[in-house]
Amino acid sequence: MSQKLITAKRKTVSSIPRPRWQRVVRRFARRPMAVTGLILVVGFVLFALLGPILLSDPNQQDFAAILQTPSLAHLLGTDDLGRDVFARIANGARVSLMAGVMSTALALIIGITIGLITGFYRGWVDVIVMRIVDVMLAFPFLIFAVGLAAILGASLTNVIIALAVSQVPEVIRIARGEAMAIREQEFVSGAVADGARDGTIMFRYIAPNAMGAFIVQATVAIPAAIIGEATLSFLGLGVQPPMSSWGIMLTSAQQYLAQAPYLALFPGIAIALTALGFNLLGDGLRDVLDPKETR
Amino acid sequence: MLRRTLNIGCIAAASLMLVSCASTPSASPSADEVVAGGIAVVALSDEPDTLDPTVANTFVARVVFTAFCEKLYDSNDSLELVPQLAASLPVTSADGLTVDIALREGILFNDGTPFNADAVKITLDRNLTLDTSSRKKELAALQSVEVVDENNIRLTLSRPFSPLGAQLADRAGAIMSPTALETLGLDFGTDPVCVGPFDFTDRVPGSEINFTKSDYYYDKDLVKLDGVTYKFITDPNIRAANLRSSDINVAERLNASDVDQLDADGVDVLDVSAIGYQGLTINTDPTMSSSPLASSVELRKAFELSIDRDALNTVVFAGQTTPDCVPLPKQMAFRPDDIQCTDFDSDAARALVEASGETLPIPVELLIPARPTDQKTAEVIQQMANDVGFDVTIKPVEFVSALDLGRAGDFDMFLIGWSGRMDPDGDMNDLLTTGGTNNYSQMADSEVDFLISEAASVTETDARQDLYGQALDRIDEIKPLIYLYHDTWFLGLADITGVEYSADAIPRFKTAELTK
Amino acid sequence: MSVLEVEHLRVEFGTENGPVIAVKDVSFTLEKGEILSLVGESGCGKSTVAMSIPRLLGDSHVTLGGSVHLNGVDLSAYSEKRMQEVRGKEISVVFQEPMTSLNPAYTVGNQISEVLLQHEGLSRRAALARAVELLELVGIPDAQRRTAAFPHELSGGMRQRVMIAIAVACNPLVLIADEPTTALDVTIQAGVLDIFRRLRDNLGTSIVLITHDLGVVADIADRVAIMYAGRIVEMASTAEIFAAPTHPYTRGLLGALPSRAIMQANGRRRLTDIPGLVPSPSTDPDQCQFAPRCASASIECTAARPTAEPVAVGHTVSCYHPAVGAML
Amino acid sequence: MLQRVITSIVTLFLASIVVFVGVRLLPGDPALVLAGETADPAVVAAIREQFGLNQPIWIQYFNYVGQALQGNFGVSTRDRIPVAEILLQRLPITLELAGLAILVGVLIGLTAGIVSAVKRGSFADYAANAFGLIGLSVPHFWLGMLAILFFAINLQVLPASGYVAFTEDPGENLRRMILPALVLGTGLSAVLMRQTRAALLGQLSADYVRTARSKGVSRSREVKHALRNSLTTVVTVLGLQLGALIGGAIITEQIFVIPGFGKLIIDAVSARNYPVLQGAVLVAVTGYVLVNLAVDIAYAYLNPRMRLAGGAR
Repeated sequence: MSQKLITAKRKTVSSIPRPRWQRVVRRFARRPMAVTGLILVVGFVLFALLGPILLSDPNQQDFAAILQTPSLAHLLGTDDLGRDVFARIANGARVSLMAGVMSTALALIIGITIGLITGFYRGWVDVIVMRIVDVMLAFPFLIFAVGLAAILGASLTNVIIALAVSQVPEVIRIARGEAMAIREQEFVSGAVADGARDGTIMFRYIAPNAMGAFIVQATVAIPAAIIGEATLSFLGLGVQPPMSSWGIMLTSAQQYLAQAPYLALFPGIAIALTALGFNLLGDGLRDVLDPKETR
Repeated sequence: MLRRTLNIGCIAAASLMLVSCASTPSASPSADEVVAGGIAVVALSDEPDTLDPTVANTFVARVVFTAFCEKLYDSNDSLELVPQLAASLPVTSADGLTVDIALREGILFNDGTPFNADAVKITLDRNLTLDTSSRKKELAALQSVEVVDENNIRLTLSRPFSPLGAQLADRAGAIMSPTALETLGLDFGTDPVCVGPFDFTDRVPGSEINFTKSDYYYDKDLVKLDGVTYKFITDPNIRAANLRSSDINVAERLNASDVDQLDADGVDVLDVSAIGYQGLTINTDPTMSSSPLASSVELRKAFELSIDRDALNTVVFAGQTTPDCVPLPKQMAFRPDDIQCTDFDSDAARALVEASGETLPIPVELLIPARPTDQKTAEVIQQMANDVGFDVTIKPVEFVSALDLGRAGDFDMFLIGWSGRMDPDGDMNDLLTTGGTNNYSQMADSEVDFLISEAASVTETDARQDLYGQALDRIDEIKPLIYLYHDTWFLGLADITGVEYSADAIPRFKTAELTK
Repeated sequence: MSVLEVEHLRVEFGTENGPVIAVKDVSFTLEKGEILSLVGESGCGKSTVAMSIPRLLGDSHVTLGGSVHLNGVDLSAYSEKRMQEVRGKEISVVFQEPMTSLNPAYTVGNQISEVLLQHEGLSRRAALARAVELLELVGIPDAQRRTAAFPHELSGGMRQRVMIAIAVACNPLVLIADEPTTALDVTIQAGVLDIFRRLRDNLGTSIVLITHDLGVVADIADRVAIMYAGRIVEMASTAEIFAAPTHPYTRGLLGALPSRAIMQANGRRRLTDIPGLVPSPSTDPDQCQFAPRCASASIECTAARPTAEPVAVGHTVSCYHPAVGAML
Repeated sequence: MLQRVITSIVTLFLASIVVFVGVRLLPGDPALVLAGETADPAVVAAIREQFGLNQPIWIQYFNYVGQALQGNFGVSTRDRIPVAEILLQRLPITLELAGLAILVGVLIGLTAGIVSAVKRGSFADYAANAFGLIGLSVPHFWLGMLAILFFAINLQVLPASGYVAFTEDPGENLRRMILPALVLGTGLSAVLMRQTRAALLGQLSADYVRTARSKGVSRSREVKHALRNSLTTVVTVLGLQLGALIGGAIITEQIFVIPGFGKLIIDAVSARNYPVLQGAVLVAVTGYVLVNLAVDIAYAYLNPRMRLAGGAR
């Protein structure tokens, strides 16, 4: 608010405006919550990458050590087949992060391309695309994802596709909105007047300026996709054993809720912490980047 | 190889099981006070399909039928035939082509209309002719039904078929009220009327089916309850929890892992070794399956040797199933007495695998229905088989699709069970015979075909038992199927006594009473 | 006694990038029926002065210093609760943005009555009737019907008139108008200024008019205070400022005053044609802040801050090198 | 607004095609499911014919839509009970769950959002923010499991699951709905809290709030000004969250074994009960579209600018 009084309404419009990244980083670093989020995310990424190297085989069964409570030998205990829960959570981190990040990336690539084109050209392309988007949005996310996963069959790839497709309409809407707004700005009309090609305008002028909105959308979408993956896996529509996923671990933990509650605890905490990390990161980035704040 | 030598351990284990299996009419250990009337709430593990005996297919529907829809025959603890609506056991002619059945007299359907030979004929004809009848195949040998008089019918068969009695002890023998059939036709299942201790009241889809005590039932003096409500609760943990809180009186198919805790909480738990089996069906047609298992008996044997059935039982089922290597349940009278299974021997298995000359590890794609227990079983088998040189990949597919794939022969190995029948014919014919609809393994062996069809036409029990023994030996040589175990089912009882839970694992509430 | 006395006003914002001293040291008085104009570039702190008088900057990140006396009573000692009784009744404000300063969800009549209900203890019906009168007063035709209108149904000029109606509803002693005409078309500007003039003439309202538009100043103000970097650098009667600007910055401003023709062609033109940059508001060194941009700056200008010295009757200036005489 | 209604109808029409085709793309033959373990090919063929599954898909579609418009959604393949009857039976259950969850969500979310925005930087704000973030990051089904673990298994104060009809025993019905509604409502309240806070903060720094302040009104009236304009956001979010709520209900009903719509859909998927699945998903989608239409109308009411403009966004 105070910022506003001092610097408000002093926008230079002569060149393509871009956020100054150093400043962005500095502002980001001053937010302890955002930094916590970054640490959590980086932590889980490292955990996912290093876990398989450092920890025991997540699929190694040990019938002599079934349903053991956490101990030094098994930090988070063992599951119903005597497998090390810690190693399985590390393995699950990989699945979760892959599903979260890849589905969101896929959704962004498809959604931004379509959104920019429809927002830029408008006309009948826009009408048709928006009808399709409306229809897709008419389906509650989980029903859509469950249906798609059931049609495609259960596998990690299909979960990623199902989650990505479910996210696309939202991305299209955002990209379209940004394209329509930025298109009207002076530096774009200038470029149009200079005879720049449509593709150049869309991807050199409009896209970079909408980047803030896209990054914010990504940080909202990734944790949602991570939870989505866990949910689909929990329903048996996600990755399949022996591959482990946090959702699957929770499915089998449900059977042992009374006997071995820790089986339900740790994978859930892992999901929550990862999602929390991305949400914190997202909140931080939104504060730093969100164009809405300066509007 | 199935050796016919006596093994003390195995038999001892089996007889121990039998002791617990055969615990028929439920003991009521606590001296609880009996309450007059009341409605027993029973939790089923799944929602039954339509309550029309001609088309019904689910196991849970069979459970519900016992409340309101009696059959010509029923089975006892050894899965032997006993009369229910029939007055006596069927009388088969010397050539085996005519079967006479005497009916009980003076019995009324739950709508008050009389039960008689005409009604039986109408039901059986419907079973034979309705397009969507699932009973057609079961009654394939039945050519025609003839009303001899008010209380006698004569069945004419196209070939001698001794399992007929067993079929009439199942849904095919459940007699429907002709009046109700007339009114409802195809929709009989929406308001079914038969002979039974209870009468259908209503059904709340997805939730429950309600029955009230019948006024017309012949044994109505024995019926103490005012009614029975069957609720559908798919999650076994929740069935157990509701039992503990006395929200329900009976819960079917509880988790083995919950049993001890339930006992401690004062819930009575009865168990029965279910008549069905679980097994690994191997595709034996090399044109359909690319796995070396398809063409090599030795490798199939190696696979069996790699599996520690007892460990599987301990780890996945808390020691509560009955490991076995034949399809016939232990309580079945026709089961050969001297079955010896191939024991777990990983060294022998590894030796066989290495001797096969195939490139190791040997790939096997294991098709499984995507259900938690199946997945866990598959994971354990995967580890065991991989230990000796196989490379098992698990392919979980949603149940119905898995059946599709199984039928199409699109698999290397398929983890699939069979719910079991009262008569051994139902556990082997069509499942192991050439061209059978459920012969997923694609096995085609004329000796097996002959033995199974011969056993069905012979009436004498010892002779049948012997023929099935020979068939099982031959099947063991070919190994189209690695039988794993028979499930043990647990029935939890809270504040109820007098529940019958016998060898067919179907709880009956005719004589049940609520307690305080 | 002056109606309003502002002494050594200092306003500091805590921001992420450290403190910003928007107003460093501002003192002035306002007499009954006087129109004082605060003039300066964007960011010089003039709006902050306007907002801090009725303590509208209310935010935990703001530190206020100095004192504000209203009719001799020290407002800085007032609790927030007592300030609420002052706002809208004794001191009221007209804001710069007529498009956003009205609540889009309430009718115009509703928003005018609110202030009457708050301070005058009128019934809802009486307040609404008074709202119609006020709308007529600010020159809105068909006032009765307009009370039921929502802000988005009115033009910018109309909305600004509504804002003024709200501000004058309780006959305030002091009206603070923060760039009231900036967002309006030139033709409408004149009408709005006319309302101010009538208020002063008819009700004796004292007005602080914040603007960067010297044309407006010349048109309506009695006295002018020129602000630069959080301080008043020169203060004099309107006639004196235009006739004999003394501070080099004032002279620069006047020199940069665009001709009418330019104003009409490009209404957004700002008074930034003096070479150099506005100094950073985060520091307050003991020197003349204008020195880096000043043609006549000498060594002493950067050695110590000049104090306000009278150069004529009612004309003070903070400069070591005050210019004398009219501009060429 | 009329245009908005027409758009909704077109959307529903297209959605019905998607549902119809989608349902038929599910692997697994419904006739085979019905035919059961022994599945006689002749029986399978007969079932197919009986349910019209052997006809070309567009004919099936037009027959279906024609009937559906008259309120006839066919009969369940599993038990031959009319789908409309099943839907009517299940819908109130899910509506109750959703209603309670919305109540929980709005009570907690709106209150926390308002307090946190008004008392920005206070302990309450941090607490509300932490709640919002955690609520957003925790999956429903895990929360459900924890709730069962804690309240049903450890404390044994509330039943783990099961459903009792309200008409049967209102007290027991509510007792059994507490946990599911809390679980489902928590996620909603987290989103609502964050959105309310953001919207209210945005509005609190709006110029018109400063205007209100300059009038000398109290802090609570200032907040009221801002709140009135934040409600549009809140209502929109609530409408959009309905989708998440339906999804959440699926999982919640699964975990707490509530025979509502979500469970109906999941069960119908695994039983390949085409008529039930179609009917249920169509009703869910229709509900979603209608609620969002209602939201747009409410939006117009809350935001006078929209009344004349005659369309949203």
